[in-house]
Amino acid sequence: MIDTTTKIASLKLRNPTILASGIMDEDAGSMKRIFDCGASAVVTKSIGLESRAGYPNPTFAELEHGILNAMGLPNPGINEFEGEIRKLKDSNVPMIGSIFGSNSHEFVELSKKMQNYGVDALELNMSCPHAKGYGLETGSDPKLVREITSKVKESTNIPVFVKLSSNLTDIVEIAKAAEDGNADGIVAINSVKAMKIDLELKMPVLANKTGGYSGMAIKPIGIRCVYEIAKNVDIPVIGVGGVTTGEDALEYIMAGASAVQIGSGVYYRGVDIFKKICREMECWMENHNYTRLSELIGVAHK
Amino acid sequence: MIDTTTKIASLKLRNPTILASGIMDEDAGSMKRIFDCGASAVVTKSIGLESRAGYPNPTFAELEHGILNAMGLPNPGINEFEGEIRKLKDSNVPMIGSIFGSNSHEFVELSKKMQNYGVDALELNMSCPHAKGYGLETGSDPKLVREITSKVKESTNIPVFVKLSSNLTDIVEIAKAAEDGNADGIVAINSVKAMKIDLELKMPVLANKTGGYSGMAIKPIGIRCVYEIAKNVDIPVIGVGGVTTGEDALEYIMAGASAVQIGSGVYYRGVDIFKKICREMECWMENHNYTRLSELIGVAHK
Amino acid sequence: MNSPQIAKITEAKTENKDVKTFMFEYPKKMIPGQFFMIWIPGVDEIPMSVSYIDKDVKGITFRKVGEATNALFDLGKGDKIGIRGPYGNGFKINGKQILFVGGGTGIAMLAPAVEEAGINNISLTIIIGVKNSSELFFEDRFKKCGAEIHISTDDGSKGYKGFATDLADELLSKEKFTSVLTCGPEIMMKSLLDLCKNIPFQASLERYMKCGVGICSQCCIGEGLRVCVEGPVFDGKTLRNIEDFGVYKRDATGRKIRF
Amino acid sequence: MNSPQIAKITEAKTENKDVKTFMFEYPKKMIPGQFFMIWIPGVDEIPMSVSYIDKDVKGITFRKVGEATNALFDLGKGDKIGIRGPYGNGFKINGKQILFVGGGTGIAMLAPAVEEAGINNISLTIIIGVKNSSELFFEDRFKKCGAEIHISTDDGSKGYKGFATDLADELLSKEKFTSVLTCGPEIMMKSLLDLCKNIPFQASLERYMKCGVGICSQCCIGEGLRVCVEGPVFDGKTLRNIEDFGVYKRDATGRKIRF
Ligand SMILES: Cc1cc2nc3c(=O)[nH]c(=O)nc-3n(C[C@H](O)[C@H](O)[C@H](O)COP(=O)(O)OP(=O)(O)OC[C@H]3O[C@@H](n4cnc5c(N)ncnc54)[C@H](O)[C@@H]3O)c2cc1C
Ligand SMILES: Cc1cc2nc3c(=O)[nH]c(=O)nc-3n(C[C@H](O)[C@H](O)[C@H](O)COP(=O)(O)OP(=O)(O)OC[C@H]3O[C@@H](n4cnc5c(N)ncnc54)[C@H](O)[C@@H]3O)c2cc1C
Ligand SMILES: Cc1cc2nc3c(=O)[nH]c(=O)nc-3n(C[C@H](O)[C@H](O)[C@H](O)COP(=O)(O)O)c2cc1C
Ligand SMILES: Cc1cc2nc3c(=O)[nH]c(=O)nc-3n(C[C@H](O)[C@H](O)[C@H](O)COP(=O)(O)O)c2cc1C
Ligand code: FES
Ligand code: FES
Repeated sequence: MIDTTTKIASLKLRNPTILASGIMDEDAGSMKRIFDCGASAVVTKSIGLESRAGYPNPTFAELEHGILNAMGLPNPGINEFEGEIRKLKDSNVPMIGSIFGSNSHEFVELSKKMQNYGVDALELNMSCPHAKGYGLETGSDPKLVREITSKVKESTNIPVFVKLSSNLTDIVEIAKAAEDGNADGIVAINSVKAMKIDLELKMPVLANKTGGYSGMAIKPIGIRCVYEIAKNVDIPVIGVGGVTTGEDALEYIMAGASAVQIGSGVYYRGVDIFKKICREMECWMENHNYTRLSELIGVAHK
Repeated sequence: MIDTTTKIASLKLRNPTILASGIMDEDAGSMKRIFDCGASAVVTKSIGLESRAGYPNPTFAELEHGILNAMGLPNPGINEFEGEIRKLKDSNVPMIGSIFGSNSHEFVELSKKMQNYGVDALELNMSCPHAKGYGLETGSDPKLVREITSKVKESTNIPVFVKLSSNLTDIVEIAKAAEDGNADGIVAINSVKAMKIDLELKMPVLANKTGGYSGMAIKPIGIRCVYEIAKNVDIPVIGVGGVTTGEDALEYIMAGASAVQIGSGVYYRGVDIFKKICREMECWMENHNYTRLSELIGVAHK
Repeated sequence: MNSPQIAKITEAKTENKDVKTFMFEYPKKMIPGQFFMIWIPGVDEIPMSVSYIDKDVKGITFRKVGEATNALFDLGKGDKIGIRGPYGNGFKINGKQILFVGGGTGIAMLAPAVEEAGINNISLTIIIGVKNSSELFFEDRFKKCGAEIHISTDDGSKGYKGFATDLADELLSKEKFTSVLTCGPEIMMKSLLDLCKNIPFQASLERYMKCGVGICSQCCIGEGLRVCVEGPVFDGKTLRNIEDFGVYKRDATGRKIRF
Repeated sequence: MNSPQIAKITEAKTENKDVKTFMFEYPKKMIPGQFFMIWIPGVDEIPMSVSYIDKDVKGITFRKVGEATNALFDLGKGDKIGIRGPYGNGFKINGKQILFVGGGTGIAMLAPAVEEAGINNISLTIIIGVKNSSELFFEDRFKKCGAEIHISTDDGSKGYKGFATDLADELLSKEKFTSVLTCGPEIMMKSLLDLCKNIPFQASLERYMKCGVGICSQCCIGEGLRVCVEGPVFDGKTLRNIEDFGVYKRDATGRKIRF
């Protein structure tokens, strides 16, 4: 028997594939479906204090080698989102509540509510590549990252993960700041700031002009970030970015990730990508005589 | 007649395709060949004060959506390189001398020599994603970028371009620092820090572990950088990253680039990619009733 | 690739004071009931069903109801729009005798299905429900298909005075239909579903859409059913199991809005 | 994709005290004269010509001369190496009577060309030039092809005492060859080229390589001729126009090194 269970802080997962934030996770029904498709846990859409409609469309475009999006953190606001979480809680789906705010007060308020509603862990989104005032403005300042993380840790008692961007001069510095703030894990990477210009209309395709680049093209960037972070911090790392096959997932695991999140992969291989990837990982492990996924975590560092 | 000539500072180019630094430019013969293949100018390999063998092999690997390299700035040293430049000078090939150093003294010394040998412009490489002590360490500090640029400007009288990395929290800040230092143009982007792990060997493929990601996958990142820089500085921008077709080149032009550099494209389409891209651009312009390339520079900003 | 393709409007037709049809070259294969994401440059990108299906040419027919559709309404022949798609599943068209029930602008997207059923020699009955006779369009088109046409207006300005569902109730009790296909206000479709009992039923739903390709979950109903991928057409059995149907939709923030 | 494929060494053969042959599964089509980039994990990646060409199995034969080849020499059956390629152009094998001149390890990469020429019923003469008879390998292999074999040793320990070029000079004045194919020290090949005058000539060159795919320019000679793409085999006409040939190569820094 192949054992692909994994642990991130106190979170025990039946396999290492987690639904990434922002994909099929605006409502309980969608997240339930993804769980039924094999994901071991789901990260909610990033939720803020107030409702946000996000940017006008176009918010999405497929590119030659990946996906570009600028949703603009649409969300119904934390209070309205309670219903979705409570509903999902009834189905026993392991839930990681993703939140975004512009300062530690907001993060703390959101965290407490998320915890009360019943999520199993928190993901602090400090890395949205295109939402002004949120995302990168906080996530690129080590002091702020440390402060927000430690304030959230002080006011909650579930695992807290910090999600980082690759749009940083030094991602290790920020990961260490999160670790100093007592984060229980690092999630890397969010989508990469990018743009597509339509030649016929001679204008950016996205209404917000710039957006976040995700999918297969960014995997080598994500692998590098996870490798560098895992080498420099002692807390678990969750790898995100371009995971589309079981081999992609294993590459992240070898780079030092304890689990992976999958976003754009849902686009490329459908909602049952989670099952598919788990099967592919098991197959690879069988062919290579591994029985426990944990043996493979970080092996590329040796 | 379609006019694709372009101007960057005082540099007049017969077309907007320039050979990027590090590709087919270690010797006069190679650069001459690329010029004969249609490039309007060539950027030399980045040259330092002393000779460097670079990193051990593997220094190159093709990835699914781009190329990964960690050459490690191999170069024979500025004095030895004189011969190549003088030889190329005899062939009247417009030359941009790329140099790297760890401080302004080194950059100034290199710049003066390059100018003496006969290059038509300088490119200050402050953006190598993997060479310790050079590249990003200098290129991410606005004060250093400003200082190096202005010192080089003070001691030379040919156009000075500053080549930036996308591995920056805020590329606009660094571009502005270069502008403040009186740079005559900005070149963006260098390759993106990335990694590939081989699953069978469970180790990074590159001897240096991390490398620079280039080619088609990074184009949306390059376009975003050029767009943001062009919006915020008043000096010309040269776009680099994933230019493989005439349409790619036009996308950079619309984003605000006055010219493009081509590196990995040589791998994807051969050394005559320069001619091919020029033909494709002309074709597009003809079909869209444009006669002058200059009309298209930055149109996506309107 | 799911990225907008820029096309010129080759033909623009005003169907009535609020409804227009645009034709454009778009050579991809489509089936009735599928839709596009239509990019109105500088304004918005919105879902629009295909209303004309030819090999190389496709059409959309839309009502101006807000900013995007107003801006679209102001465009005309030669203007450029961005198009991606086709998206969604479309109708299954089979059986002997189909009852189509179109409410308001929903009529537009039923038209290609009616035409295809006509070509397949399926016997056609169609109920067109509008508020007022001035809102009617596509009547001639349906006639050409050999359809038996019933019109209902809220104000009695033409045909039956009252709701399309009442008219449907009458027809359903008189005639035997092998299936019912509908598009219109969700409340109407919900009532119709209740009337249909064992008759195979297909309804095309509208939900706020962003990606159109099944990743953003903006359009999801029930247990993660994506209107943009598994829909927009759902059968009666599925709809009976979805508590949202006819009850609420979500706005751009994801907040539930009661119909 | 030009990324190392990991293969297990399926067979290892010691050819002499410094030369080994490794076989591995590598089902890509190759022609004699082409080469691989061989990754010795944790050590280096170096160019190596193909010395055995079978449909599914290929081989390399190499001499230990430094860190990478020593490390490779220490590997054996079952060990893993990374392989990418095939790279380069390879030999053109045609005509009636070919003279092969192999100097030192250059003998290895000529072997598949000799075999192919044999299969095509081309008359074969081969000069093997080594310093000392203990360095010989592949003699039997050439015999099997029906080749007329001439051996030269610097010390006279076997065959002709002297340089392979002197032996070649003798043969060239006696017999009529339709072409000469060579691989060995560049100085030797250069002298041979001078001897060949109008006889079609092909020589396989060695240059320091990094990318192996024509972008880094590390291996370039003359006016940007990439030994890894346009080479490693060049014809006499091309070589006569390249001032570098037989004069200098470049080290890993790009600095010129005189032979
Ligand atoms: C699958 C599908 C097919 C459709 N086909 C047609 C058609 O053939 N003809 C037609 O006239 N209309 C059609 N619609 C409806 C059309 O998309 C809306 O009328 C249009 O988006 C309104 O935009 P607006 O800015 O003009 O109006 P707003 O003032 O912005 O809104 C008016 C209404 O349209 C809805 N709406 C706005 N943006 C969107 C969006 N991105 N996605 C979904 N709904 C939106 C709003 O929620 C609101 O209910 C279809 C919708 C869907 C989901
Ligand atoms: C196209 C080609 C085909 C070759 N085929 C064979 C073959 O079939 N059998 C064989 O024994 N040898 C072959 N060689 C030579 C082989 O690549 C070198 O012997 C090997 O790289 C030496 O590495 P090292 O670390 O053991 O020696 P070092 O001590 O590093 O160097 C010894 C010599 O090898 C050269 N060398 C080192 N690294 C490289 C490199 N990356 N590329 C090119 N030269 C290098 C050095 O410049 C030096 O001249 C070939 C070379 C080329 C270019
Ligand atoms: C449509 C879309 C919406 C996203 N929204 C969010 C979000 O709300 N919060 C967040 O932290 N990341 C968001 N992301 C980023 C993903 O969670 C993920 O980090 C990124 O897409 C890289 O992973 P992938 O290549 O598997 O998609 C979004 C990505 C996409 C494609
Ligand atoms: C093999 C290789 C070597 C490179 N060497 C250098 C270099 O020495 N100096 C430099 O400024 N950029 C170097 N680059 C970066 C390129 O100049 C260019 O910025 C980058 O590859 C993106 O462009 P591309 O996608 O067209 O390759 C190198 C890139 C490659 C692929
Ligand atoms: S519109 Fe995004 S999932 Fe349907
Ligand atoms: S080895 Fe790089 S060009 Fe030949």
